[in-house]
Amino acid sequence: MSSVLQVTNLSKTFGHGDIFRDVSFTLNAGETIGLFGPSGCGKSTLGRCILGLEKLTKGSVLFEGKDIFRLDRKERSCLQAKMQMVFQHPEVSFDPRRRLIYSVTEPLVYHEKGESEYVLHSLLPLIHAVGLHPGILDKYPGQLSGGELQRAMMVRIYSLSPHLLIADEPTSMLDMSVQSQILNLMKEMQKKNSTACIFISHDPEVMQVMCDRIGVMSEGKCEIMNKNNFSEWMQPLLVMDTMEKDH
Amino acid sequence: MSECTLSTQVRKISISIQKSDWLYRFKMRRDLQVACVLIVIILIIGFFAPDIAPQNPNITDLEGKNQGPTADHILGTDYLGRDLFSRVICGLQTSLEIALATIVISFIIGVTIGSFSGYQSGWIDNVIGRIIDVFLAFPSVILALALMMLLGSGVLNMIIMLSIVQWASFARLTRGQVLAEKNQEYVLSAKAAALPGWWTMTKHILPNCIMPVIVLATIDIGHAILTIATLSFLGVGIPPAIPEWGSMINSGLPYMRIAPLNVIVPGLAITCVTLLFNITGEGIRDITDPKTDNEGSL
Amino acid sequence: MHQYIVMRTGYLILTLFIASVFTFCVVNAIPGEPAEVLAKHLFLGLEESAPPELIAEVSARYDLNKPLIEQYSEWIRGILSGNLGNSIIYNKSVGKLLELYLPPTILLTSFAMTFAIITGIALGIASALHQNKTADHLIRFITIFSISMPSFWVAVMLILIFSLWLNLTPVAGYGEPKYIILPLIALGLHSMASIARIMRTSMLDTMEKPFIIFSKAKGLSRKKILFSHAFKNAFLPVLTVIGMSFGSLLAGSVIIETIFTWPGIGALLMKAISARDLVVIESTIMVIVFMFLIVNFVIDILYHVIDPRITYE
Amino acid sequence: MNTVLEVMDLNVTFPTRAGAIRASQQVSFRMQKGEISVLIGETGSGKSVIGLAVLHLLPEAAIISGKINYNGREILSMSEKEFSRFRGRDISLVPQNPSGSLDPLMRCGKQISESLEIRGISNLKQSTEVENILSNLQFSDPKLTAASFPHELSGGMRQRVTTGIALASEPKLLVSDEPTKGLDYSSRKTSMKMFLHLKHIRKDTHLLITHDLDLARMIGDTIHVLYSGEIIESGPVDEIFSDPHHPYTEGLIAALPRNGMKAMPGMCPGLIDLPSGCYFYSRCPYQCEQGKTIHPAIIPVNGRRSVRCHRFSR
Repeated sequence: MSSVLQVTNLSKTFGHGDIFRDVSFTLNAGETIGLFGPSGCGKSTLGRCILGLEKLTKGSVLFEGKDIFRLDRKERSCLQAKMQMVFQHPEVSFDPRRRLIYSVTEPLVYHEKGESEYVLHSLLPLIHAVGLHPGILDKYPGQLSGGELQRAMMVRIYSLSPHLLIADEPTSMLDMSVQSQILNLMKEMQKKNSTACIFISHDPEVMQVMCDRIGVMSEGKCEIMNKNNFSEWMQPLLVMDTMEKDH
Repeated sequence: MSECTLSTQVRKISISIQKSDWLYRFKMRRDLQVACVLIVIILIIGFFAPDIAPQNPNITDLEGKNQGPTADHILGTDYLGRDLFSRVICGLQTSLEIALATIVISFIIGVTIGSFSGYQSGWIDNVIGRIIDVFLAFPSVILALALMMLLGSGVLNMIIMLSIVQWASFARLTRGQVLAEKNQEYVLSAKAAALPGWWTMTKHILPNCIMPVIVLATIDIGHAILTIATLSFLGVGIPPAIPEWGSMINSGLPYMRIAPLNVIVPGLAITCVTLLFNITGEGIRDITDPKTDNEGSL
Repeated sequence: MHQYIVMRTGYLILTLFIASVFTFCVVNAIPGEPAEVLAKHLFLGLEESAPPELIAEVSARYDLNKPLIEQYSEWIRGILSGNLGNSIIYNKSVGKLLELYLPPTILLTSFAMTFAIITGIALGIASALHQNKTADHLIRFITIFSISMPSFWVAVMLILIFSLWLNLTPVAGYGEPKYIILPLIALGLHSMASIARIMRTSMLDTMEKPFIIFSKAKGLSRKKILFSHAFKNAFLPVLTVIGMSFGSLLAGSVIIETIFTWPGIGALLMKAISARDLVVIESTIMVIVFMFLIVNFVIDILYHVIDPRITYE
Repeated sequence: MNTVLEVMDLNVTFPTRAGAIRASQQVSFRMQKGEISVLIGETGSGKSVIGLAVLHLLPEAAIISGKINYNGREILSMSEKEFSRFRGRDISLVPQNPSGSLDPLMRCGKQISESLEIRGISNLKQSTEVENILSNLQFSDPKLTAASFPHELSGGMRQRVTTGIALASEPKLLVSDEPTKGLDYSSRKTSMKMFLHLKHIRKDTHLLITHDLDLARMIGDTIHVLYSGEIIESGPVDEIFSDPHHPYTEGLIAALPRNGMKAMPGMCPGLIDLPSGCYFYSRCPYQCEQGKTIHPAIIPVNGRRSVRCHRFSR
């Protein structure tokens, strides 16, 4: 199978220092690569650069063989619709002044020029699949919990049937039981659509459950490891294993 | 960010309930309702001023000049014997005409330039930001004075001049709002969904940051009325034939001791109209901005 | 920090430069040949038309027939070398005039500003501490009313009430403390009210911040919470408003000085405008803009001193 | 027995336009001297409300009933003035959201010495005392930290500074409200280390409110699990983790990534319209018949433990 995403020598400089430099990896359909590092190490910026939300300093991103920065506007928009992002704070990921129903149907309404009634109808199976009651979509984002919003986000994203999903700490603001629901849902959806995924997180345990390979970011460098190497590498980091209760 | 203490959590819940219908908050604010009704009344009076005024505001009567209140002239007459009450009512028309036109023009110019600048960023934003700064570096009345000398007096010139003076504050506010809003995750998520810039701007960013600008516009109507009065008090701006509150006070000054109503009444009129717009502006801010939850009047 | 001051100074000079070009253009583009207006004003009555020879003579004497750019560069060169040019109607150098007229203005505005800041802050805090009680309602009503009154009318009303009716203060004049009271209040009232209003809002905002609640949990006394935590944080937005209201104060001084015949640059400007004394108009406007920019410059620096969070880029 | 804190039948309700939010219902527990009690629960379980109630920091709109005894004195009904003698001196708080809880315009050292001042420590001794406290909190360079402004520190460091402020006044009861919320993995780990260290050197009586199971397990002695404003299970830490009785506790433990991240179905009911039967009924894997209509009472099991579940009521 050909690679969905090919990242070569990606670098980003801001102000005086590098945020990251020479990051390279390829990603196949259905595969998940993790980006691990403490807060402020530049992992979110890397995700945004790949998506084209921020400008790169150096390097290239090939998505399905095409460089998104070298395309004209129309082609770029088509291609970008196939790569989607989930953000860290579900409560601000939706326009606070619009009912959820508008935000969820918006991408399809724009890209397929469909009527919102019709779009909603076509999305109903997806809405049920993520475990949301359609009635909830009539509310405003401020009235819902983080878990519900993150589910709605999955509907919005998968409505475009993306080939690549970048998840930027999608559950770090959520409770443990909600986290397990959302992550399981993400895995399931990913399997069904064989979406490639870049999973950004600072939690090594979640990392191990979600990812096939893991890129550890520190001091601007990104080292890609497979799962076994990663669990060896992070052994000293794990809380419960290193510290016995009786010290 | 999910917030900290419980008080904010609880407030968030009640806000989210109320956010969808700020009409509820409007219903709670008696003072705001009264102010809105009064503004409508004032607009009507301003619009039909010549018909409402009991007498022609420009008919002079040198026999009965500087009179106190009489049956004919309920507020007395000025130094040329013109009916004070009628002149005050017609002055309302002049002020409202200029102020409303000014605010509409400078609102459109300011919001367009400000949102463009804020969304673009980079050197375009820098240049526009500098220009806004220069306009704001002039105390407004000074700039207005200089411009009035350039343009000469007249209602139309007054509108042009005030628009030049006021667009910058709208532009600065809009620019700041857009700058803050465009890095919100929901805007990024719209970008990530490959929605184009104009779509994001008109459907998400502007609707989310326009409310403070509307509040500013409401308060600035009052501000414009003050500036108009100040300029015509100084003798620039409005030709003497048109009844205007500022110039009425100015012409009443020499006779202040014998006919004090000529300086008191127009000033009260200015104050009341400005007060109404100020109260309404702040009221709109209170009911639309969930952060300031100051119940109570005024 | 030093870097920031240097950068900010650069901005200040740039803004001043653009403002000077702007002022010069506006003033010199005033309709009617300046030479003609001048000739009428100086040598003839205003109704008569000036003979061409006279206009030519006036033009030559005051360098009015040169191209605008040259006039501008000469003006700027003059300012930089300390020579502001000569007033036409006063027959004095503008430098001398400013020497004479600037101190009263500085006196009046600084007194008015002090009055506005002190009363404004006091009223704002009092209002915030008695939120939604009678005192609060009263203060809010007084301040919103003060904001809505035009300052010239306040001046007129003060004269009417205190000088004409009650005979407590003199109508106008300069030189003794009693002369400054009315202009001071008329000028400072508007700024006082806006400072009080922002102080109240900011104080209430700050009082709900988590760190205030935490200070309470720490067991600090109410006084300590108010003055060492709440006030300092609440003061930052007030600082910005103080800077802005200094602008309206300066603008207000033009009117207030005219009404109270206070011998300051505001009154000078009004006289110069009616006499079309271009050099004086330009210079006084520039002085006012300069003062406004300097005050805001200082406030900006102050802001950075108080608030360590702002980084200097 | 040396009971420091006793909470009895605490009910907290917030009236809103949409209805009353029942944030806390019939919460009762007691704490011995030197004990670390953990209130564990997720968003909306009402755990923070209890901490704030102990400290008299609930918003005025809250309707509160029940009793809180601190060292034998009823503190819930005290006036603000009476209670302010306890705050900071006897009971102190480690707040949630350390970033917002520090005064941005004041150096961290100064903020800690404010607490020392309450204890009456002279100005001269304050700076050494501050450094002492900071080095106890696992700071490598206490002097530098004391001289920093809050924005110059990372989230984890700010969390430890707020803990330092709370400890500086030598409280007899420490209430910490979600101390690890929003921290990334490594700062969370350092904070845990710090709490463990403090537990060994200080033996504070500590009411820990958290959603972090690892933290609870590492430093807690007794655990009270909260769900929808009620305590649904309590008992010693080891027993609860090794043999959870309530299906919700079971589900929570199974949802940890290292335990396979098994998801519980459904969501917590809203606090405004709670179901009439067992609040957990719709998500419960056992779904016993009584749960549909009858709300279970909390019942003791084996002496030291108690659980709110119909399966144990026979």
